[in-house]
Amino acid sequence: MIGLLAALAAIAVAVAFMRDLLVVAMLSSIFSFACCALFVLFDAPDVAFTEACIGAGVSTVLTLAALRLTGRQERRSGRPATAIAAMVATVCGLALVYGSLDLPRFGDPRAPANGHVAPHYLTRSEGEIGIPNVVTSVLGSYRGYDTLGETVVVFTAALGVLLLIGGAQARPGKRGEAPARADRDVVLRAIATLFVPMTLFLAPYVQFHGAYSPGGGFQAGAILGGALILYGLVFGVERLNRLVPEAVLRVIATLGVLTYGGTGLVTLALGKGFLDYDAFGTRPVGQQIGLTVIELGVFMTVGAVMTLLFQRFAGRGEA
Amino acid sequence: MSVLDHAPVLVVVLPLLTAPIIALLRSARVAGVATFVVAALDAALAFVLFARTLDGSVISYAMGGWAPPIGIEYRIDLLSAVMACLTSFSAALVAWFLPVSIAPEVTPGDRPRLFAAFLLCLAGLTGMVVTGDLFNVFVFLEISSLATYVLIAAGAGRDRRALTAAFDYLILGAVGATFVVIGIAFLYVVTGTLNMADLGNRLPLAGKRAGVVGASFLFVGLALKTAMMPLHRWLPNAYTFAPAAVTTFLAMTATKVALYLMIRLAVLVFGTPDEIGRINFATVLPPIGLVMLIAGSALAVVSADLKRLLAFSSIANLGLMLVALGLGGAAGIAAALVNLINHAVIKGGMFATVAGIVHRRGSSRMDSLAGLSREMPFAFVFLMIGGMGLIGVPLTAGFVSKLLVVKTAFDLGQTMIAAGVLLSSLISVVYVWRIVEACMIAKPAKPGRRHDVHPIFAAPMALLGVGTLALGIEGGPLLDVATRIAAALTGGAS
Amino acid sequence: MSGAGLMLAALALPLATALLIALVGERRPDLREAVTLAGATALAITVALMIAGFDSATAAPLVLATLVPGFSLTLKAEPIGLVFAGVASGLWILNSLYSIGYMRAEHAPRQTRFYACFALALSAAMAIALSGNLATLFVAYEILTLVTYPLVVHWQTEGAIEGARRYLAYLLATSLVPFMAALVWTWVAAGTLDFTPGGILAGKVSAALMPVLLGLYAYGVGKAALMPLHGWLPAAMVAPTPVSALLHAVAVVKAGVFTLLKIAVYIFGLPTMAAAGDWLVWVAGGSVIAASLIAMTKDDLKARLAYSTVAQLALVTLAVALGEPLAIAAGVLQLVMHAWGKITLFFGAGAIQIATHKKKLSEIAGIGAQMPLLIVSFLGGALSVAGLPPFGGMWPKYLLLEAAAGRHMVLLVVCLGLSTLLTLGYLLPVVITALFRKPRDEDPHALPDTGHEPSPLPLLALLPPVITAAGCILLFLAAPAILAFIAPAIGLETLP
Amino acid sequence: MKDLVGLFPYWAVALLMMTGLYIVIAQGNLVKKLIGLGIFQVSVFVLYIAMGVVSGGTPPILETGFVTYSNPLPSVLILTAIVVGVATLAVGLALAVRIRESFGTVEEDELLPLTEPEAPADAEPHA
Repeated sequence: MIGLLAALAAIAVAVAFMRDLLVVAMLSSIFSFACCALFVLFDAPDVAFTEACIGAGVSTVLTLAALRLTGRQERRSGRPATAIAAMVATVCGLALVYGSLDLPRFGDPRAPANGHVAPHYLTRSEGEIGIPNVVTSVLGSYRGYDTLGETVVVFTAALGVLLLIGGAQARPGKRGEAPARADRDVVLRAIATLFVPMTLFLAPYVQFHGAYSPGGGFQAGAILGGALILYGLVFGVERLNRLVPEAVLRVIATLGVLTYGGTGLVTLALGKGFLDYDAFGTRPVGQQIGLTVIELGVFMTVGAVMTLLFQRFAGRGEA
Repeated sequence: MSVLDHAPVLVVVLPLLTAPIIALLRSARVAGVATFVVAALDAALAFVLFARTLDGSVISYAMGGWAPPIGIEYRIDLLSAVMACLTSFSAALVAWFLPVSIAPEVTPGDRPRLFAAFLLCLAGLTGMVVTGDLFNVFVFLEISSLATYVLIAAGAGRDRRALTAAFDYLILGAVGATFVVIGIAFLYVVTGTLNMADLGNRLPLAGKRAGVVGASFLFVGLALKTAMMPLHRWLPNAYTFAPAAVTTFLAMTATKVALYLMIRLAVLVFGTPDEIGRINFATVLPPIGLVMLIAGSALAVVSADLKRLLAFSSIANLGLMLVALGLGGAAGIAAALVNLINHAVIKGGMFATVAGIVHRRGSSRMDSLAGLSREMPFAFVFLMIGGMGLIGVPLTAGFVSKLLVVKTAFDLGQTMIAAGVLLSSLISVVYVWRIVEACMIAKPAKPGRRHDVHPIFAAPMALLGVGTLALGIEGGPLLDVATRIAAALTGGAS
Repeated sequence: MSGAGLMLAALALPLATALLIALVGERRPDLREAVTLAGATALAITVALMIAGFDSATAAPLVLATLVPGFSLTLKAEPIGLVFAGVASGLWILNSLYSIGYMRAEHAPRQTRFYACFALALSAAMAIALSGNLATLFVAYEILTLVTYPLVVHWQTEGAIEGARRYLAYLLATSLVPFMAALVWTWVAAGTLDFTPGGILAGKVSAALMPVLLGLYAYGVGKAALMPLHGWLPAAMVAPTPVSALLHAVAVVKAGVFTLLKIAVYIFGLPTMAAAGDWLVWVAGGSVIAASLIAMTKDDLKARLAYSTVAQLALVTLAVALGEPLAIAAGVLQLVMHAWGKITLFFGAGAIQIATHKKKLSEIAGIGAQMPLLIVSFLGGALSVAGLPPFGGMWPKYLLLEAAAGRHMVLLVVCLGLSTLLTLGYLLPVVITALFRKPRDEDPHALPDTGHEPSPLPLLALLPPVITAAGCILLFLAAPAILAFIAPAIGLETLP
Repeated sequence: MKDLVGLFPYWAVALLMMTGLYIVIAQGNLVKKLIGLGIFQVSVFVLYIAMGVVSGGTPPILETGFVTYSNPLPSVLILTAIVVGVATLAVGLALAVRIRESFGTVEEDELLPLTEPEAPADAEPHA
């Protein structure tokens, strides 16, 4: 654990001083992967899964796509802000250390956080929701409203990117797109043809198996997105656009949010509170139905949005 | 359970779920009308909440049927209801003239998506105001912030600097949100719960240092959102380069919701209304408030664009609210709330007028306002009403706000603060008179014929202008509501 | 009509006139002028009815609106207020007549805005006169400042804008900071802002702080133009003459001193004022002498009259600071007499400017031949302002002398005598130069004749000065009646 | 002194966070700022998860035979926060691309003179 934390620190410092943005993007991707390892170490597989797919995967691809349009080299000129930045960082750092003095020791079972709300989830979720993966049950049911908010955040991001570099304003960029030419990248294409269908199957598995093992809507959507992005990277964005046209993706994303929100409205119609899945049936079964439906909603939205983002960024410089 | 019993959740979910649908619509006209209808419905729902909480009762709505500390809870008291009314009413007013106002800036194809972003911003702000769960506040803060960045960037059609303004706000907003998350982390770890009321009871038992650090990070994160002085750099550019209709909506709600959160956290989570953990409101806020009041007004005097001038005036008025909040106690909070509502009405009216002017004349620079009093008398009258409100001329809402702050300061023997507030209101005379002279006295290059504001702007301008006067003449009812809220907050918190 | 109805009418009439004027607009100027005159006369009648039917027992307060609990807009008729209302409404008619003549002769632009703002100013003045508490007075006071701004900046030349900016800076600065601070301090200390005979501050503020509060009020009420803060009055000379007449005689300056009188009688109460007012007596006395000396140096006629007003107002402030019932009576009379006297002088100065386009004292040598009646009425006004017997101006100076003697303040008596001499010193030269000096062609600073022969003096510009000069004489006789009317309110037992 | 060792993870995470914050404030390149923001946010996630760890506990997946589980709540919160991070990054990158196309640069020092408040508004040169 100490080694990982030291590695993370080294990468962070390196990012601060490197000038070549491509290397910096790669370093930040490695940083995320190292954090995934740390999460697994800290008994949080779900988070590790998501961080790997979204944090390391999709965001790095998006950064690289953007870098292609905004230039690789960072032109460093005299920056007076470094002094202020250092001062702000140290002040906040000291405040954090001062605050941590009162925190329960690392891994201390008697910590207040483990004593108040968490035990309810651990002990009662078996009876109330009946699925072993407590994280998914909390994510979907106990704090289901947060996740609805979350899905809407993803949708807003897609909305924003569409507005900023959207289809309606697609303009010819200056830099040509370099699709993998058939003759040279045989290795890439071979792996891709093998890899993409496999991941396409993995996504639904993660989605529906999320109740039992780490996984769920977010992770499944990210994997689906990742697979399609890989296809786009290898075989060129036009073919990806033909495979999953943007209009369809927009509709799927909207349907995803509406499925999630709709479930809530249905529970209202059936006389229960918003997102109270007991309306679908007796205690454990109703909750599971509700969970599956909203996970599906999240899956559709996240998958569609990740692909949409990539299409917009990759398509920007071309066409 | 009738629909009205679900008002607490519907007031947020309605715009939240209609936004994706509107984003899909083809025709900009239908989308515009739909946006206004949704905003109006939302305002009706908010009013239902207001009516229900008027007698001091608190509505608690458990999400997903799970009891509060376990699940997420919507806890709506009179303060939340009033703020929900503020956000939804200003959204309805702005949605009325939004389609016409942004026509020159956004291509028809993109407009439905922009309206969707507008509704999501409304949903985010209302969500932050009615929720009783700390992490839920962060989620809805993110929704409203993301939507705001996009809305500001939409101004690029008229002025490319809207992009850099949106980017600066994004960076500062993201850092602020992350500070809020760190604050939540510290508070969660020492108390184990995320429900604000529950947190309030358990925090005194927890470690003092973690509470203080958590509180300070939360305070800095929210300070950034309320554009407190050292962290205010994003506000002038954002308000100036965003489309005028968006600026109107932001001026009426964005910073005020963050201030609401500060009041809510100061009272509910940290117990004593004068203290966040160790950060004592009484020592921290008045100095910052006065600095904002004076610096904001001074910068307003030198700005070359009317929207930038009003943006700095917003910072100055925020300073006034912080001074009132810093005075502490029930009277201080009541004065801050009255200030908040009055300023929203005055500034909303002025920005709506500016939207009408920009729509007609293409630019809101001060030197392009020459001859306004002859060519656009209707707009000039409402600009004047707003200006008088900013100075604090009697019979306008501004006077009632200033009077309350000064009286509270005198009551508490803080004569220096009262003197500071009065002196800095002099600077507001200077920058309002710059507007008067720019409109009435400056000679236009070519005296154009009378060509007043597009009729669609008339209703919001009139409504807000009359509101400014009405709140100035009959300030009693608003003060009564504010005093009841303050009493409930300070009384209830002990 | 009941008292409340009359009060409402007094407020609503000028507002209605302003609205009508705005509606009629530039298209039919004659109808617009008729509306102004009709409104003015109707107001005068309403105020007259109020004065006639006034009975202190039945004068009930009428609450218009409560801005904030404890801070309400209330109207209440009381003697000093009615006197001020009478002066303002009476002189509005004459000033309107004069304005029609003056503005037409000068072919001034934007006359609709001029008359509309004039009517609004009168409405504000009525609200000040009939205010039932300090809150209403403060609200009306602020509105009067803002409504008179368009009048001062009327010509919209560079000089006018600069002068109007100073006018506004002084008045808003003094009312937004010291006056409001004093108002809130009083509200917090006394718990109420209502005008109650005998004052509400007795014992509420420590003896040491009372002079500070009085200082805030004295310099907060910028319109009383107390020295160092009198700069706005000469700056307002950029306005057309009818506006200067309004400023000096009809409403604005009168509102200032009227506020001081009401604060002295109904907020502080005379005994508290006497105790706290010592420093103000000397400041006001010094101000009288200094302003009179400056007036003597001024070549421009209107500037000279402006400083004369500063001096005469300081007399009222002096009366307020003395805190004697007799001195307060002198203050009220000075308010009335100075209004009629000073308006005559302004009408005269304006008429001279129309007829001969000359503004400087040095230029008006020998113009008396063309307009003997005007110069005579100017002389009448000057004597009344100086306070000589056959004219009304004598009463306030006489009562003030008596009050000063009563307080055994010998230096004050000398100062008052000196002020009368100085007033003659800067007003009579105007009359003498106009009547007896011959226009010497080789006069070094005589301006070359700008080619147009002096236009005949329009009747409308000649009649008002004569009426007001006659009025000064009438007031000399009516003074005891006014004294009897206000005596009960200020606790004056024996009539001198 | 012994129990201070228990706090070591928090201090390491604090260092990571502050490096991220330093990058955001100090660096001039807009994309670099976004990457710094990413690092800052990921390290906050590590702080959350570190707080939820129970020594000797297993991931919160209910299995027969296990008694102590680590705290599920931080994991739920961080799942939400990761997606927020990506959303902000996506919008930020879109803005950076638009700024590059309108202003021709993404360096803050070169952007400042171009975005002077007094400069007259020149519409974005788009189609």
